Amino acid sequence: MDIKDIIKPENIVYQKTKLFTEKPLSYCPGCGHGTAHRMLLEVLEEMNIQDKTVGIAPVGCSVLAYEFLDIDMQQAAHGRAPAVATAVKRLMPDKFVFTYQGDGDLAAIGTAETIHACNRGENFTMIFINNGIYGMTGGQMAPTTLPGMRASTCPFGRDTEIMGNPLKITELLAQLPGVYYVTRQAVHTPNAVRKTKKALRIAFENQKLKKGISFVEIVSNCNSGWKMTPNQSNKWMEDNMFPFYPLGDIKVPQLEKV
Amino acid sequence: MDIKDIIKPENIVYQKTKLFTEKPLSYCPGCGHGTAHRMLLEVLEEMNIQDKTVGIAPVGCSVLAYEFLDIDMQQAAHGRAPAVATAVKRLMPDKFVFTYQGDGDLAAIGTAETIHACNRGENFTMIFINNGIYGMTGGQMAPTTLPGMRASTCPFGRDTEIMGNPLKITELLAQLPGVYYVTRQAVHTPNAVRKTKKALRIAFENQKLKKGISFVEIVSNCNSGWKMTPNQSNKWMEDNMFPFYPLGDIKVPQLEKV
Amino acid sequence: MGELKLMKGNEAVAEAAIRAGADGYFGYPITPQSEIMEYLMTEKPYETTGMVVLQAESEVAAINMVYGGAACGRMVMTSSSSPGISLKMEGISYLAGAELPAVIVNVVRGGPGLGTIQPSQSDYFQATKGGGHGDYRMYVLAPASVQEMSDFVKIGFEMAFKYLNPVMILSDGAIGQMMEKVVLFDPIPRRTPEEIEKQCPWATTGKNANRKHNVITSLLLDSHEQEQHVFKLRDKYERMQKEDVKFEKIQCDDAEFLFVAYGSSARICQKAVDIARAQGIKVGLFRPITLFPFPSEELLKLSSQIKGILSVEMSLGQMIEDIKLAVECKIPVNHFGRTGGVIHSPGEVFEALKSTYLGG
Amino acid sequence: MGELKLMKGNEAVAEAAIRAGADGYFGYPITPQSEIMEYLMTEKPYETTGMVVLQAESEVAAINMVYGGAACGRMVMTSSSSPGISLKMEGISYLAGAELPAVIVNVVRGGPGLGTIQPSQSDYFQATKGGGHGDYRMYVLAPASVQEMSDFVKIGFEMAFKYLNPVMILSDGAIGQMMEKVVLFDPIPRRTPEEIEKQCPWATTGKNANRKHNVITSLLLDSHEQEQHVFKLRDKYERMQKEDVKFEKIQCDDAEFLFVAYGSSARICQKAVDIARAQGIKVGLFRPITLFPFPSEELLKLSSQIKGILSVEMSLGQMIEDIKLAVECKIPVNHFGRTGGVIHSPGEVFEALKSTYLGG
Amino acid sequence: MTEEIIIAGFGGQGVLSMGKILAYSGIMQNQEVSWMPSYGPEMRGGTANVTVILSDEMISSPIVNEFDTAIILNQQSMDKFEKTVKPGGILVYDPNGITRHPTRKDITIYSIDATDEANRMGNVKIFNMIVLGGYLKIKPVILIENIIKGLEKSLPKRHHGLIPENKNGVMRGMEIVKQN
Amino acid sequence: MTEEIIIAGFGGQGVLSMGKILAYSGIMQNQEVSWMPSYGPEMRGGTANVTVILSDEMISSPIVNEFDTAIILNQQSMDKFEKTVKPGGILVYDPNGITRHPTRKDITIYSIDATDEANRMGNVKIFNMIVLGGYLKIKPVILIENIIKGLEKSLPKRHHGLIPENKNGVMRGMEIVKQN
Amino acid sequence: MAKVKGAIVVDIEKCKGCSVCIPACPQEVILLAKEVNGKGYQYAYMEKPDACTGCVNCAIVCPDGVITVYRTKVEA
Amino acid sequence: MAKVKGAIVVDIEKCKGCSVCIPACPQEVILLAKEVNGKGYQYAYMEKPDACTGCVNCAIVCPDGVITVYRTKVEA
Ligand SMILES: Cc1ncc(C[n+]2csc(CCOP(=O)(O)OP(=O)(O)O)c2C)c(N)n1
Ligand SMILES: Cc1ncc(C[n+]2csc(CCOP(=O)(O)OP(=O)(O)O)c2C)c(N)n1
Ligand code: SF4
Ligand code: SF4
Ligand code: SF4
Ligand code: SF4
Ligand code: SF4
Ligand code: SF4
Ligand SMILES: [Mg+2]
Ligand SMILES: [Mg+2]
Repeated sequence: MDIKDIIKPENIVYQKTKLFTEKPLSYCPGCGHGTAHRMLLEVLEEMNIQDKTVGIAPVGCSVLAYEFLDIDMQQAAHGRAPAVATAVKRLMPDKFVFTYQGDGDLAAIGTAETIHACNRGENFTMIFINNGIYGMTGGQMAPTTLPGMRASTCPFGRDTEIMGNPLKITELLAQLPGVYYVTRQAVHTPNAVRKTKKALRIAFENQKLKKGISFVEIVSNCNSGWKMTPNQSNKWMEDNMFPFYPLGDIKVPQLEKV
Repeated sequence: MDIKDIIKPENIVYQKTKLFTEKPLSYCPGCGHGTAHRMLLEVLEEMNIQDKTVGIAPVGCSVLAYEFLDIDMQQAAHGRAPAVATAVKRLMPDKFVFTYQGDGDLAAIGTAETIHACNRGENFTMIFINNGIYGMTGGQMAPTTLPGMRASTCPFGRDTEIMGNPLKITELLAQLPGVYYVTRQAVHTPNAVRKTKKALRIAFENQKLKKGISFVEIVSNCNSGWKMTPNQSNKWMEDNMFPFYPLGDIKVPQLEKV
Repeated sequence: MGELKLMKGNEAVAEAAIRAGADGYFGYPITPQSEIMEYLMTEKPYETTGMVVLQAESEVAAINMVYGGAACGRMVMTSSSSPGISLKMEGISYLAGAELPAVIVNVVRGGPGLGTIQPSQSDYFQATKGGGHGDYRMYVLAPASVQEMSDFVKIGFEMAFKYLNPVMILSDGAIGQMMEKVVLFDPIPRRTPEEIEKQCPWATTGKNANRKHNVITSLLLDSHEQEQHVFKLRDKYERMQKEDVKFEKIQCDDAEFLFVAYGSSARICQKAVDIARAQGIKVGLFRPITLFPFPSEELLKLSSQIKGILSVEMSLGQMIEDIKLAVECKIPVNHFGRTGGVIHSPGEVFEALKSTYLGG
Repeated sequence: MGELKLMKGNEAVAEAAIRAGADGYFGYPITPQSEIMEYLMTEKPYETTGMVVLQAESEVAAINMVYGGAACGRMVMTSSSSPGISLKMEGISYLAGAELPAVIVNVVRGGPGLGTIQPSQSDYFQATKGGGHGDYRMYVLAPASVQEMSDFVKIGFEMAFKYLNPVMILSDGAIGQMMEKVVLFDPIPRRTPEEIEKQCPWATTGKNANRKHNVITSLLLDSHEQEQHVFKLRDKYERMQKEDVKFEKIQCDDAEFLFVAYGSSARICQKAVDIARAQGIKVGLFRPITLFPFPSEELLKLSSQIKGILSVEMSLGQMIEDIKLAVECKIPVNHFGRTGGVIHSPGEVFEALKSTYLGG
Repeated sequence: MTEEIIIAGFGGQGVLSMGKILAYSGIMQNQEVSWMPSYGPEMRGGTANVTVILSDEMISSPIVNEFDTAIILNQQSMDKFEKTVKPGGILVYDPNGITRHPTRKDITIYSIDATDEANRMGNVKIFNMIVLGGYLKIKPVILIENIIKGLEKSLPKRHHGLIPENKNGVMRGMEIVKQN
Repeated sequence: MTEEIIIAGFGGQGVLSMGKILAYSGIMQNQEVSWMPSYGPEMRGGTANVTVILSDEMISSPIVNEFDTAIILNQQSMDKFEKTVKPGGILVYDPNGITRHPTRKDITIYSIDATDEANRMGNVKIFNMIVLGGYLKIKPVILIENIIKGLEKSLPKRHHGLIPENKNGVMRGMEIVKQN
Repeated sequence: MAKVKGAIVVDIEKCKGCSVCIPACPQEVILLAKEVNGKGYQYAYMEKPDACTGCVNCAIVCPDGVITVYRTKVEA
Repeated sequence: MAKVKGAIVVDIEKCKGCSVCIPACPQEVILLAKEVNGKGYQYAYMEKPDACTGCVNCAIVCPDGVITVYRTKVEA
């Protein structure tokens, strides 16, 4: 059978969702931000809530998310997305609201806003891209940088004596009663991507049910910041990030009930 | 035996420590801040470290602590005492450094500074006065205000649906590897006061051993803010605060080792 | 005529917010303005008009909540006092950069630092010159009575939406804490979501099929775009200057000397004018009501008949710079004012005028 | 002569901090100044001079770490860029209120809001008028070369300790990012704890039997005390004006027109002067090096011979107010400048001069 | 008519609410009023004072430093405010706890044993109403029916039952005030 | 002598370091130098350019918008910078990937097949040194020994082993550059 | 048998009359005075001085630290 | 038996040559081209088109979403 017989509109089994704008993604080649965006949009598309969704972009590489996601979006000051989203959701409780933040944004400068939005049990979805580094500003140490891992502000590796241990903010948040669903996923393999999508779907369905915060961490590479090729960085992530940030559900209310 | 035969210098078994200044305490009658101050000073006196100690006062009723404690002190911006103390301790590692903060200061505006100083495992002592309210500003709701409890910004009682649940920040901090010792105490009965003093002693001894953060929460009344007499408020505290904030050790490294 | 009440300035702000049809208030306690949130929490407008009232975890969170709400086209506000306002500087710059409407109340206390909780006017520079970063301005209203604390909330929202710009109500502890009679304006119903979408087609209320997605941002990586954006802001500020300058002239017609003062100081100067007039000294009071845009043109006009200006501020002298620039340094301009929470009395102000311009 | 190096402005700041004997640096990453902390982390002065270098969790934490360090009499500093500096406003006001010495570097980018990462000078007001609350000022140095990025760190610390006041180095993205030759001053050893206690008897280093306890605070609940405190600050600012104004005059002797510009803009104007002079136009450049205290007296003196001033700033025009006040509105003062991250070229500046004052 | 009053004493003595009742009552008789507290950092204890202005004209400055009347309820306030009374003005004080009595000759001084009287009446809460009554006896700037209306306005509904005893206090104060 | 140069291309082509070597080398022969990058938000990819000024006098403005020399390494940069060369100046470019070649007549245009040459030499890393060599052939503003010294200064010690191949690149560039 | 006798001295002017010491005393020694001090507070005093054992409980709970405790042994 | 045949179309100009799709393909269909696109990236292409089963693995891991996948059944 000839290829051109396969490449016909009726045979399409996968294509980029229409919820992307026309703008090419500004992310570095191989960066997980793009995949995370795509899964998010696929969920919005499947739930048919594009017109009811407001997203909050952070300051970080994904500050430009609003250029790519064809939904109404706000760009929040560094670390303040949860505060911004709090107002958005409270003022428009019938909309779907999400934040999308990096590890510097969510777990360093935004710690107070993150903890308190979670503690208040605001009814929105938080998406947390943990790449263990400050991507946008050129690869500085993040709260989640691993011990011994190099970054531009710890060029000899994170020295936990001086710089402290990496912060597992996700595990902390899971303990707050206002937080309903917490999971940690990845987007570097087809399987991981599928699971991430499922998690995002649950997170948005929870919002419909007014369950409080649903928190989806996505461990991702920052191949530029890590100074590796994309595939190297994904391998490194499996070998080094996952042992410290194990993938899987952290708080699943269904299970709790059992 | 006549009273004047008892009241002789040689018979003194308890008096206010010399580490207080001459200034009368500005706190409301019956407020636990004064007792907490006294226990702190007694520990410094017993360890003979008045000349090696630097304290950080918060913004809150105890902002004026520096007027009463006869040690070198800094007054930090609202919520920032842990950041201030971080620099003090790192620049003078041979000094004893402590912060003294209220619940608004430590657990609301200062959440990020609290979590990150703890996470870095800074080697100082944190004293946390949890009175479930913003005393100084006239009794507004604090992150630790109990469900249903009244305050001037929740005059009909804290509604957890709108205002979120009280934040057990102490339990959260206890999980950070940089935090070595965590305990919750009170100062409303002689027994409680004695235990608090012991806890403070341990906290400062740990500092000598460079163990990281030692965190002493003191659940205390704010009888003015609660609109009760001091003794009523202490009773109310036992009946209402302690069930939610149970007294006792939360993280004791000695036990961990077993 | 609306309802007559005896109220604190702070309470008047809160009541006015409800009546103006505000959608949300986000704040953090600080003396001397905590009554604003306390009043709202007692009135519970969320059970009546549906207005959201939320105590934030900090001033930083509060201003960013305001950002989020304003970006949905909602009428939102916050209030604080000096140290808390300093913490909002980044957020205010973001609001200005993203062209969002919002009302921010500063009930000023004495600084710098933790300072004192007593009234002051030492945040004039911060309010008018942009305490945050970048080329931006707020529209700044300076109430001098409890009545104006109420009225300016309404005007503030009007201006915020007219210009899509943050508006500051620069009050002080005296006006916030004092009680006076106030005639409350009649309640205006909150706009419906449909009305909001019509009034604010730029708002992020959910992209429907009929329009492009709305984006609220202040990021323009291309510096030429950023420059165009800043020029657009400049044009807006110039338009404020043309269309919405506000001021008050009291006994200025025959004045040879002028007090220039705003807020509490203007009240005090008004009494000082009476004292002076009683002694036959021809003094007037020029009261800028908008501090930005500053009523420069009017002041310049007036200055031709004036021998000297005393800028009376509860600060070391900040507005005096705008006065000098306004009158183009053509007549003497001097400062008098107590600071650090001390309030000058009418007598002191009068004496200062005498010693400055009348040889004691 | 010291060591000659090719360095970025940001690197020069970091290297100078080590050489000046700084005790601590506390910062948070932000473009275009992250190289300062990166350089320090690479050089690891904590292993050599013992200088502490710490990446804080935020700009707010960083400025409060500076507060803590300064209160111990230590030489401490922080750096950031515009949005990050806005977040430091409360902390800076505290430093000023508590009279603490510290150096704060702002490598300015275009605002407002998130703006752009390109160079700008639109934080002039914030730096010079006090972006934070209350009556306070920073001593503000404006470097125009990598050499000055290095030198001003040393001078900055000297001034900070002379006046017990925060000092701002107001740079911009161009000077931060560009590389030039720099002659590094010879390293100065860090002061010993004993030296610090002697130099800073007010520092909180542990109360010993020989003195009262030291307290660092900016709280003065009694407003009369607060007023006295503010007057003390005012006297200090006046002393700066008398003793430590810095400026540079380039080809001003016979000038009929004047560029007034600082930082990057001054460099550009210098070239514009050359272009103008080549065409026989007598232009000079007056460069304020301290933006506060502003060199008003010198500029006034100079103005008698000048027909017109062009204030050249990478902003909508902020310093122009200080220029007008300085020359008492006696001669025309106009603004020219690109903003939002766009940098004017020498040619543009020259054309602006011509069209403003020479009929095109 | 313009009456500028300072009321000063301990926190907890009802200083601010006395001022509030005066101000509300002023409104009831169509006067212009202003009520300006001085607020301190302490929640309980400490001193409290309030400036109340009642006037038939627009009130320019709510902040004045000389008063027609000073109502003084503790020693610290006596030390601070005796000197601020305008020549020809009046000073009303409760001698309880006063160690240095007022000495000025250019003003008229009245005393009122309100603490004792309140104790005697078995209702310490009406202390401030007794003082208010004393003041109104000397300077009837407010009609008694307007005081009642003022009370109605300033007290929350659920406390309206207390109005009769408050009125009693006012009446009693009118009886016991005496010129020094 | 003052030479104002813009070097522009993709990120990753070594644009900034070529500028750095030039600047360091300038210092080696006692010149004044400035190196002014344009920095964008993207970490990888995107365009990069740097202005280098070498001069015997003090450099006033490090920011100029007309150049004596433009060294251009991709199409976007060609579109942006061809027009910024001063009349009489030079433009050096690598034709690889260029779809619209330069057309100005008032400047001298040189091309250098550096990409191909680097591939041929089996060392893509010396691409930028080949370009540099080409430029120096045309304008010998820097002596070759100072380039070596500049390399020594700008490369970390552990990379000094690479200097010979870099020098090779420079020499090769000198050979292959040609006027259009 | 040696009996322990105690006594407390309250710094009257600094006592705030908060009453916290009263329930803390196992011997019910303390009450508030009818009179007030210079700050207007009813201050604490030993109503049953003989009962005091000098156990210091009152002193360590006193928020203002205004109680000094004395103790001595007497032969019973 | 019906066999599944697949094919992918890469949006060449938007491909960034990151190679993430390559190990994601169980059939080892994909390689990077020698040529570069307009942005200078070597783009992905089907080196072994016959092996493609249209499993979409490559497409869902592609960070830039530039792969469209087609699948059809052919009778073997
Ligand atoms: C107030 C403020 N501080 C600092 C910055 C600079 N900044 C921009 S993005 C960023 C961190 C980005 O890291 P992360 O949140 O992990 O996102 P990533 O780029 O890794 O996806 C920082 C510090 C800023 N823009 N604003
Ligand atoms: C930036 C800033 N925000 C707010 C305030 C006002 N303020 C002073 S103390 C305080 C809270 C005090 O409560 P807490 O920390 O619980 O201490 P407490 O008085 O209860 O001991 C607040 C909000 C301030 N001074 N500065
Ligand atoms: S810098 Fe890192 S996080 Fe940012 S786009 Fe590149 S790879 Fe992704
Ligand atoms: S207000 Fe509360 S916390 Fe503050 S001193 Fe009074 S009782 Fe203590
Ligand atoms: S506890 Fe102390 S302050 Fe309180 S009543 Fe007893 S002695 Fe007085
Ligand atoms: S010392 Fe003991 S027995 Fe004596 S009064 Fe105090 S508590 Fe009571
Ligand atoms: S994953 Fe996508 S962008 Fe990357 S090489 Fe494959 S097709 Fe190209
Ligand atoms: S669809 Fe499946 S088989 Fe085909 S190229 Fe993609 S990953 Fe390989
Ligand atoms: Mg990151
Ligand atoms: Mg509290």
